[in-house]
Amino acid sequence: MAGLEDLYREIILDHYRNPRNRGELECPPARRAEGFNPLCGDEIVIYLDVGDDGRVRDLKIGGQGCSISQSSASMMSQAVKGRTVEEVRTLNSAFKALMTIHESCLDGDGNEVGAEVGGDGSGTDTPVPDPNVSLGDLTALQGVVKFPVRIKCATLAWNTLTQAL
Amino acid sequence: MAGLEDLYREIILDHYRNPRNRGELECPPARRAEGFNPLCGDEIVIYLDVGDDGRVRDLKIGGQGCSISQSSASMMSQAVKGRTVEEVRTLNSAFKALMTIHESCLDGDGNEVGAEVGGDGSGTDTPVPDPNVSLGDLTALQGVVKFPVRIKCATLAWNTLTQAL
Amino acid sequence: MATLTSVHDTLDVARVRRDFPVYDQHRDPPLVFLDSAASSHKPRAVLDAMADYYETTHANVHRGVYAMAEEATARFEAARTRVARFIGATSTAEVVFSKNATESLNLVAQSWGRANLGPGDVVVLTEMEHHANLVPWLALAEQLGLQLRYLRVTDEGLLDLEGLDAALDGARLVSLTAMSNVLGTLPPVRAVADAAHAAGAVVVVDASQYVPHLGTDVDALGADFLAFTGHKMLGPTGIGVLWGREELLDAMPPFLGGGEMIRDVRLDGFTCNDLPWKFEAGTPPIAEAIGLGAAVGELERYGMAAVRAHEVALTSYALDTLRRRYGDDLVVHGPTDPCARGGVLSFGFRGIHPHDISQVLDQAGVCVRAGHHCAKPLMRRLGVPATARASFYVYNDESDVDALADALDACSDLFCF
Amino acid sequence: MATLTSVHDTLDVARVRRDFPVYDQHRDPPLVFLDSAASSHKPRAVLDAMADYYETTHANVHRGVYAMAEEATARFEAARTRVARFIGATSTAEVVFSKNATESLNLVAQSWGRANLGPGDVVVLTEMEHHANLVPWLALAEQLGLQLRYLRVTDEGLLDLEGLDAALDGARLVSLTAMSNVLGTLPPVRAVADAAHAAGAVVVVDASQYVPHLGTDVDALGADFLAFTGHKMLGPTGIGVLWGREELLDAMPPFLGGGEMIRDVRLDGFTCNDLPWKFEAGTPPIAEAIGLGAAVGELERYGMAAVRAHEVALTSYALDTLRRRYGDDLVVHGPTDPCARGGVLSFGFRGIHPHDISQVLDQAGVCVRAGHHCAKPLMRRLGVPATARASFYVYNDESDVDALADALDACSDLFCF
Ligand SMILES: Cc1ncc(COP(=O)(O)O)c(C=O)c1O
Ligand SMILES: Cc1ncc(COP(=O)(O)O)c(C=O)c1O
Repeated sequence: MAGLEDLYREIILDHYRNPRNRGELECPPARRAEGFNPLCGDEIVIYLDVGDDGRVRDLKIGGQGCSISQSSASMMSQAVKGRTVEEVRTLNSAFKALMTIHESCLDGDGNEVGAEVGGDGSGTDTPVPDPNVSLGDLTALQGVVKFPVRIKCATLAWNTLTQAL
Repeated sequence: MAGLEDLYREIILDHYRNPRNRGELECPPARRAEGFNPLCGDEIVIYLDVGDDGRVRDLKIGGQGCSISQSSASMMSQAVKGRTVEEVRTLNSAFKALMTIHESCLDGDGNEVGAEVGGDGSGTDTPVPDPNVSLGDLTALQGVVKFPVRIKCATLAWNTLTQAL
Repeated sequence: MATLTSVHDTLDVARVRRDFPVYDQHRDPPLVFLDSAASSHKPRAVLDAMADYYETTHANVHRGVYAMAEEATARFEAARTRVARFIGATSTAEVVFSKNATESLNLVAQSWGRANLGPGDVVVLTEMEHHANLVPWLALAEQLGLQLRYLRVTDEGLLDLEGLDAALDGARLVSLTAMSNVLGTLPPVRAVADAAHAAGAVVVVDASQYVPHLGTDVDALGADFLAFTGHKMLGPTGIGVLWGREELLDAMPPFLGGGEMIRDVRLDGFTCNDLPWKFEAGTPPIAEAIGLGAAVGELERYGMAAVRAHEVALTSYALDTLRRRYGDDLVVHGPTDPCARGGVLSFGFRGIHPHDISQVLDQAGVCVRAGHHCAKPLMRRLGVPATARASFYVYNDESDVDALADALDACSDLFCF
Repeated sequence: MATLTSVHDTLDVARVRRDFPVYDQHRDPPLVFLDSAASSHKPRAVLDAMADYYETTHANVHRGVYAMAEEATARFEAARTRVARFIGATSTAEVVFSKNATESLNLVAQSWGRANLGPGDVVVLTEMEHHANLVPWLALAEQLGLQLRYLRVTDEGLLDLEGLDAALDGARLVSLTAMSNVLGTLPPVRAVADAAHAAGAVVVVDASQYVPHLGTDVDALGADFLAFTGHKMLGPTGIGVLWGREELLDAMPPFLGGGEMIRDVRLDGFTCNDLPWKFEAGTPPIAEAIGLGAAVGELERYGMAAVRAHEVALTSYALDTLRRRYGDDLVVHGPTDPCARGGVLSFGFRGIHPHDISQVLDQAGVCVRAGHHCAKPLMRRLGVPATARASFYVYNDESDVDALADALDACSDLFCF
């Protein structure tokens, strides 16, 4: 069994205790998106303000949830501010790749059909990590992969961000 | 396991080889009823002619089925001819009782609720044998009880007769 | 009550545990399983009954002449008889095997509902229902234009009977849980049923949490339909039960179509089989029914009175222990009287998210559920996004409660600052 | 075909039997099981996978944070992945677990059907369908006012393609079996599917008898939906599968409502979960899915090519043996070419009623089915009230055929005069 220290890294607990960018933005100009985890009821609200230059001018986060979903949202908010929409998408893919369990040897017969389980459990998307993207603090979340149930907590903010984009 | 000789008594095979009262009657005055076994597709057609005196004047049997359903119908036709409707009903009850499995000790706790399984598998009727009714040749069919699947074959003719009455 | 009252008035948990292979494992830390409200573990008798069936006499039921198929049918139908007796049903014709309680409730909604309800008709539910007793009615309401009304839940987590008469005015059907899977609340089913009957409504009881834990008698409850599920009562997955009054089931159109449920099929139509098979389309869960029959056997052996007494005692111990150790830092939702509730404790603790609680407890081997427990409307009513939930069954004892209480300390250490 | 072709090109039946506990019994006379088309026996690997699950890590799936529930979910979803791969599905989102093939077909009829069909719309079936692929459409036709058309069966028991174009004119959906459970016929599913697609119809394939016996690839078959059932393919009772194309499943309304299939529930409505869970209401057949996954593993180990080759050889031997011994006194329905059919032999023998045949054979330990095999319209087409049916699987060999042939003599002795 993976230990709690893999999951609850200090930086994660820090973001949970002191969430960055909490609040609301006026809509419009900001866009608002809501996401929730059907299995546990966690809710995230994202307010996204993209400037005319195509960069994320501001981003605020509302809602409630567990330490993983809250800290993931907080870290995300820091990571995307000031980035172009294109950069945000790349970051999103990189994060999803981090959150993906590769089970290509599920029963050892080398047949890859259906052998990868999408990180968010949807069983459909199989993102490929891009070695050129740096995730910074967000890599602290990679221990979550050892606790598959919590992956949806970690990806909730990102999926909601995708809706807002 | 019960032996085949319990099921296929000589008298049963005789009625199967030489079915009595096969044929049709004109309706009206006769009444016609059809019955079939949903599990195997056996079909019985009964033509019943009850006289003004309330006695079965004539009865003919059509349809097709296995040795048990056919011989049971044939024996029944002999047994009910000339009887009053009331007598036929009594005979019917007696025959149903013969065909009933009593499992009152199903799991030995003495609780009788739902512990009897109706002979025709419907799980609802639990007829009680009447010691004063003589079933004659029909008792040859009692070996059928050891082969529960065939009980419905044996009772098919009787259930169809009930409809016609 | 038609239940067999046991000579024991409580359970010897150490002995009971020996019946459950899951406790034979050498786990470190040892297993502290407190999630039976989601699904119970299975005693050896249940696993053996299914294995023996498969290893000696499996064959498709109801259609085979040969002895092995006959034996399979006999075991399958004997399980139905046992289940019928366990809930006080008078006839096996009233006991339909489904795949789970959810299917049982959908069956009533779709079959009885479509045949008997139309635009504007009123169906009464409660705010404390499991999604299984909400979504089928929400879907039906959309399909037929029904009006849904909800009995409220009080702040103490009881069913609010204040609005009962108004809600029942013109109601055609009332469907309610006999025990909340979140609060442990035992609503006064009989009183609601009597009022509902007086108002001319049919009464559906979701007994998924009730049948496993309290002696059940369908007549005493006043139910017209009763739904429950095998896997919460020591039985296997893949099987549920719908009991219904024979006149009602008889008059209902079939639910699913296929083999088993028909009398005759022609290219232009079909006729239905007798009860209960009319509602059992296709090959039934044969081994699962046999397993459920064995589960009923084990529950009868323990005695439902003893099961209930044990759970009341354990719930009482848990409420006391948690209050003593954590005071107001730990909030248990639902009734405070252990005799007025089942052994299901949903709680909040020091503002820590239930997911995190469950995760940390797991490290100590303590299995509790975290989330909305398939009762989102009730979560909204309680004003929480989720709860942590510990639930008890025959194999739990005081040591499990102590382990839970101890492990909660570790949660504080990690998250409270 | 996406199936894993085995290095063996046939089976060592004596070894295979050692995998099946039912053959460990000391039965006198020994078991001659020839009724796998009704339900197959289960290998040890399947029973062990389920027992191990229950004994070590059972918990309700998808909702638990603790490790045991996570492991239960992982095993359950791994089974889905295996099943998906076994039938050549590209995504696990397309693999829905149901309780049996019958439910899978009802799901398509009710969910796709109600959303897409209306009065006068044409649905095309065949005369050789099992009731499971007739009754759901008959019921839907009555509910929605559909027009049903049937592809005929030729005197040789083949699907008559003569009327295909006419039948497809204006058709919205075609549902047909990939292998007849009575005749063994393997209709040209791909050809029918291509024609159906050209006519704008959706294609449902009842593969209940196909998936257990032939390597299956949903794309090669041209199916839009594929239904099959666990208990006929070495798996447990209580589980079936519906595969469907993702776009179609995505656009369909839910079937049953309850836990698991929802994203959110409010007192006035609900939203659905993602595929495949949208169609899995309530606690799923967890152990059964795990057992089915293990069954797929065994079939892959044998190799579906070997399974098929074995059955063709055995069918050929059986047709020869019966013809040699009984000539025209024994009529086998369906195709005479063993390569054009599955290992299912429905027969009539010297005018003896199938019930009596089966009864007498049973005395010799030979288990065959007697009756209409849930295909009454086909019985009418064949002009018989019932047939006796012997069917083969991986554990059968020539000795079983010989035992059948020998036992038929006893039938003659008793009934022919
Ligand atoms: C061709 C065919 N379709 C459907 C079914 C139905 O399968 P189940 O009874 O498992 O739903 C069967 C078997 O009974 C079958 O042979
Ligand atoms: C009160 C209640 N009703 C219904 C259900 C649904 O049972 P199942 O998921 O077995 O259908 C549950 C359990 O999940 C429950 O607790």
